[in-house]
Amino acid sequence: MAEATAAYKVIGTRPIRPDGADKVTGRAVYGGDMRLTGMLHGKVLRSPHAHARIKSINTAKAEALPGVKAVITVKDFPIAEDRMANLGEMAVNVKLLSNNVMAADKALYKGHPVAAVAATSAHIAEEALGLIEVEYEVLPPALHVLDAMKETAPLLHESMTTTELGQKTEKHSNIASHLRFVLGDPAQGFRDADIVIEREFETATVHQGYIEPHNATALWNEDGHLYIWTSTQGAFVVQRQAAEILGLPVSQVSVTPCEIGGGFGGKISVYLEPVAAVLSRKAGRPVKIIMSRIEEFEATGPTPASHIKVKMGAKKDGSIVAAEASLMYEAGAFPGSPVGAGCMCIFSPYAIPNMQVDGYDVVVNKPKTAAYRAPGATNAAFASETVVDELAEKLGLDPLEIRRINGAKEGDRRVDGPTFPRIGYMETVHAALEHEHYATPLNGPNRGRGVASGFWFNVGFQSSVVINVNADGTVALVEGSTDIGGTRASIAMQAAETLGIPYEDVRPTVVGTDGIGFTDVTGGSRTTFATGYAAHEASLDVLRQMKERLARRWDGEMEKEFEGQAEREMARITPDDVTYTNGVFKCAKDAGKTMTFKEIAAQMARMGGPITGRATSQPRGVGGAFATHIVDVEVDPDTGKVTILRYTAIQDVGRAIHPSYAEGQVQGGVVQGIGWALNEEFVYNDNGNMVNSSFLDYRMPTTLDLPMIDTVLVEVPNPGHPYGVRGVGEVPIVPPVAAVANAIYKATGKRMTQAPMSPGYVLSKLLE
Amino acid sequence: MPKVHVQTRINGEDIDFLCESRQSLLEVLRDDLGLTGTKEGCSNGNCGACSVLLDGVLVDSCLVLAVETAGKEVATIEGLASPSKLHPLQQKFLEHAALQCGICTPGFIMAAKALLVKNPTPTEHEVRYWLAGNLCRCTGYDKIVRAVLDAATVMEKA
Amino acid sequence: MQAFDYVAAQTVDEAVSLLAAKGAQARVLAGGTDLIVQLREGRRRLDLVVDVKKIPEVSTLSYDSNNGLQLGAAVPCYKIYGDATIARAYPGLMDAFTLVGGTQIQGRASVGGNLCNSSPAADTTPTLIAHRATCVIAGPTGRREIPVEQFCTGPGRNVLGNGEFLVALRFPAPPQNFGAHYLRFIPRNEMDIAVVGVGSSVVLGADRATVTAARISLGAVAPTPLLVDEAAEALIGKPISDQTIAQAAAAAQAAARPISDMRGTIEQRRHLTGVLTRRTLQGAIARARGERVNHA
Amino acid sequence: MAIVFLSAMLQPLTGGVSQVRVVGRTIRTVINNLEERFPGIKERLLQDGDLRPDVAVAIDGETALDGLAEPVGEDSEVHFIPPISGG
Repeated sequence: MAEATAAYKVIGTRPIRPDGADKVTGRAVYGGDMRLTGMLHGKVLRSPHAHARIKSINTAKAEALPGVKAVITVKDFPIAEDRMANLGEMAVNVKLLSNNVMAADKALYKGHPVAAVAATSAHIAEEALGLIEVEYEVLPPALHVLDAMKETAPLLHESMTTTELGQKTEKHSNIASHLRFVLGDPAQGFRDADIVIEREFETATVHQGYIEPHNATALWNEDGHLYIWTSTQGAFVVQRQAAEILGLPVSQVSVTPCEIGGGFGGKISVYLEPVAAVLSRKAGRPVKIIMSRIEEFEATGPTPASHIKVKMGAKKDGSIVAAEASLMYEAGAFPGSPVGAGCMCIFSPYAIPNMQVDGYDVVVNKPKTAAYRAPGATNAAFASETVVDELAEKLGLDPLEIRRINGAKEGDRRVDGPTFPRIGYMETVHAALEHEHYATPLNGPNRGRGVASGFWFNVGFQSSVVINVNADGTVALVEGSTDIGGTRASIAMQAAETLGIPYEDVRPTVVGTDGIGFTDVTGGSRTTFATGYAAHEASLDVLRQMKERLARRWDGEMEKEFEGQAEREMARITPDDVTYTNGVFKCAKDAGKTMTFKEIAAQMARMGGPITGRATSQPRGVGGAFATHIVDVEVDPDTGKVTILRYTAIQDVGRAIHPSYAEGQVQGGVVQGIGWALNEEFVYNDNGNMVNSSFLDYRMPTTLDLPMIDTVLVEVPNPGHPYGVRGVGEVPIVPPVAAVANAIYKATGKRMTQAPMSPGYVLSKLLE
Repeated sequence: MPKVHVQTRINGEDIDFLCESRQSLLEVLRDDLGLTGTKEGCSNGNCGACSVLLDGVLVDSCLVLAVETAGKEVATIEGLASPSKLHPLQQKFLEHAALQCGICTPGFIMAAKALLVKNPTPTEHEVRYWLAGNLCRCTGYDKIVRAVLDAATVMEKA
Repeated sequence: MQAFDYVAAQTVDEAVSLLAAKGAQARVLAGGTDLIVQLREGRRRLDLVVDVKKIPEVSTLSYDSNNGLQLGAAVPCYKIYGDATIARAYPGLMDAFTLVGGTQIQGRASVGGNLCNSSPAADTTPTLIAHRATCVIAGPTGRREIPVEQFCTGPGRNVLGNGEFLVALRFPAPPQNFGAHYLRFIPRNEMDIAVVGVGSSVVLGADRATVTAARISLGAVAPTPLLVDEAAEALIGKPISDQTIAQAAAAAQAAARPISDMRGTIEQRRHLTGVLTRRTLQGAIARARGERVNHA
Repeated sequence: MAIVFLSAMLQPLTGGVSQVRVVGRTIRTVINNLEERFPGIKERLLQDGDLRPDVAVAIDGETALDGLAEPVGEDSEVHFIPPISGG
């Protein structure tokens, strides 16, 4: 399956991943597979109420149950400071982070932890939970963003006041903060517009839906050192969170990342690690906790439900002259929804002279939201891309044509101010216009074709890589980026390309916090970009050392007698005289002198000892990611059920290092977006209890709900990366909800203003 | 609660174990027998990550009591590859990049194995229908379906 | 999960005496796809689980064209539709049996278990009713046989008394010009619970243009699956027409008493009842005329 | 002199001024010079002598990584924006 691009030997091929055999044979060790001598099993007692004051907790009966070794409540945790802590990728308030892991005085959502048990078996731990007596004062919940914003809404955090445009106010409210971005003169822009469209949209809470539940195994040793094994997107981020919550120096916490069964942003925040740690300290034995699927839905971080208003104005010639949006996002029980990113993304595919975007971060009695693939952007794009589609229709323009007219290019300004570097948005629009899918007539009744675009920033952040040269000329690559989708391969490939050796000669290993320099999470579409960058730099470091050693050896080998120092200096061989191509080092001053990478490796011991290349990266030029999607649907007019007939996702990936895994990221993101569009939603009753917390009733797409997902990888190299890489992982989830909505409109003549567009909702629109 | 003595065959070997009636086959495989290749995704029969073959029939091991396996034959992912050679399904999953995180992969491979025994030349629709009980959140299924179809072709030739 | 005892009964009498001794604290285990989940989630507490799969009569099926089909209560779905003869004789059963859960569930789940779980949304029950199935029940006082439409008495409740359990289901041999069809509406295409399910069967006259007998049964629109005689009466003795089918659909809608829950609203369920009644009648009639209608 | 863009979030402190030219070779001096003209803005942007965790600086479209020490070029564009993380 290998087909290298002309310029490269390794990049662009499709080799088998180094961890492949372990993962298809069941040998790979995921967090849930951890087993330590004397290990206990932990379970967490969770609030049955969405909003309640915790008056008392009595654990006596649970402690008395045979087999129970430890029972803990918030009293067993240090009192967390009310301050922001920088956790690498993100900054969080330590007190709120800690209170989410174990409720302090109030339970703020159904599933909020209030106590935990460690016992000799999971069944006994579970029985013990039933023996813990908790006295609650049940309070009325605030469950929907618009209700929670009302003056009369029950307050989740009595002490919380609204931060208005960055300024702390004295106003007590569930609105944690109000953001605003303005560009140009929106009012004037709308006056200049020939046509203005204004719509409101609603999206439901959705979950990342990774198949592997959260898990954590902790051993708090007698010497005070804490060891954690867990499935996480970032070991260092777990280390810092655990240290902050437990009041330990990071040096006292070692985190080993196990193989991870999916994250999508949901395995960055800690939930179980500090609980397992405190249980371990109390029991004096290692403790493993694994969440049930119900706990996953009720008590981990989904992505926000939202209410979004969008107003856009255009001239008859199709140019969009003004845009306004107001985004209200549910943060969950604690502040910190991705509304800021939503605001900064909502109009980013377009060059619009006049814009205003307001964002509201609102707390509600639901689990604290977490990141989910391009956090905040999909909600926003559903709203804006639907309005753009309507503008095109009203102007008599093809929906791709209005994007061609207004699409963002290098130098255009985002609503938050900065201008775009070289981006490939227009390339995706042109590729869509020229794609056979778009030219193919859509025959048959009740069918429609929709398109939508999306933007995501991507991030760089910090990565570290070490490369050790083996005596046989192969190398061992050590990295801190957990591999969730084949990044061992995509990073090893970049090292192999730079080192000029075969991919098979690079053996990558993912290690924990004691084994490598700080590395941020595998998330933000950054791993192949930033850790790959570090792998490239570490490879150059290896080559630099080899050139130095060769120069020294070759220079020393010169037997010739020199006529004085001047001539000696003339002849001196320096590292600059050593070239390296196709695995062979040559001497510019003496064609007779050559040595291969493998020969140097074999003789390292006589050439200055072991060779270890190292590099850290914190790349700036992340390059933005853009995608344009085309979808065909059929709507059953009797039932409102939507069938996806065909899907084509076009994306600027900069450079596809391993095309199969780049395609896989796109296909996975698209299907998560299709699930979001059609059926996925958290359904709550009036008490704030989620009533569909299972994979049966939280309906993620199955094989039978989908066609093949066609991908087009447009390559507009990112000048900020040695191989032109742009992050690919997140932006594919941005367009699908809007694309499906626009396709349903074409099929039915009904505009969708709610996600999910479940059969019940679509039917109600059809019966209007 | 006294434990029950269960005699069974797992991946061709006679295996005895003691378990409580309430323990699922999944629990015993993973926690007592150390066969952690079979994964837990939801523990109520909705994701297929724990798929195994019970007397040749595809089941979710989270919905089988371990005591029920007395006198039965259990096949798990650990028994699929032959020494130094992956099963064609395993090989094709790798070649087609049909796994990303890999947590659902053992379940998908066991389910696909059961399909190809019953129907060696499935259509794309038949593959999608048969695998609808296995959830994958990473791949969008495209490459999984292609891998299974390709494996079927290879196994037919062999 | 709570602790409980497990016994694999070898005979019907052994199962009956075990169940009778423990009363409500005992429960039959067939495929376990409902029971084990209920126990794990603490929705049901038991002292004893009685596995009936080792009882031959409960785990075998037999069919002949004169006496029809006897289906052991614990026979898993895959075994039934794996049998080509039965699949041909009872296409309406196959519609339902093939869409219970996914493949893994079909490897364990039994039609009898689905009935005994007595969910209003059970996929197989409306089609059993449409096929005039009867329930063979064993108990301390011997055996009794009742029409399947009388089996469920409410959500999760049925007629089984203390010590009683379902041994088998009996289906009469399909008469000439018989056709049946089951459809459910679900948001996904698999792995889902019916928002509405409808099972219909018809017997056509020799001319294949008039309906001589019909049964229409609804699932998920009332506390128990419904047999709607009014819908059948709209068809019986009349020539087949879109109008009579529409009248039957209207009668079915009128009989539906749905609730709103996370799976659907009252309006949606009432609407779908009409749609699925129409579609299943069209399918049943087509099959009665020997035309091929694919399973869902 | 660098061009500093003062977003709607900062304009309450700038009396509506949305752009100023400010002298300064690093973000630190740029902010100090801003403070002279718009008292209070320093407190909005800094905490414990460093950039607040909820403030990121973009210079000519790229996120600055060296905090207050980040060099600012002649005619550079400076923006104060919310930090972006990801999934």
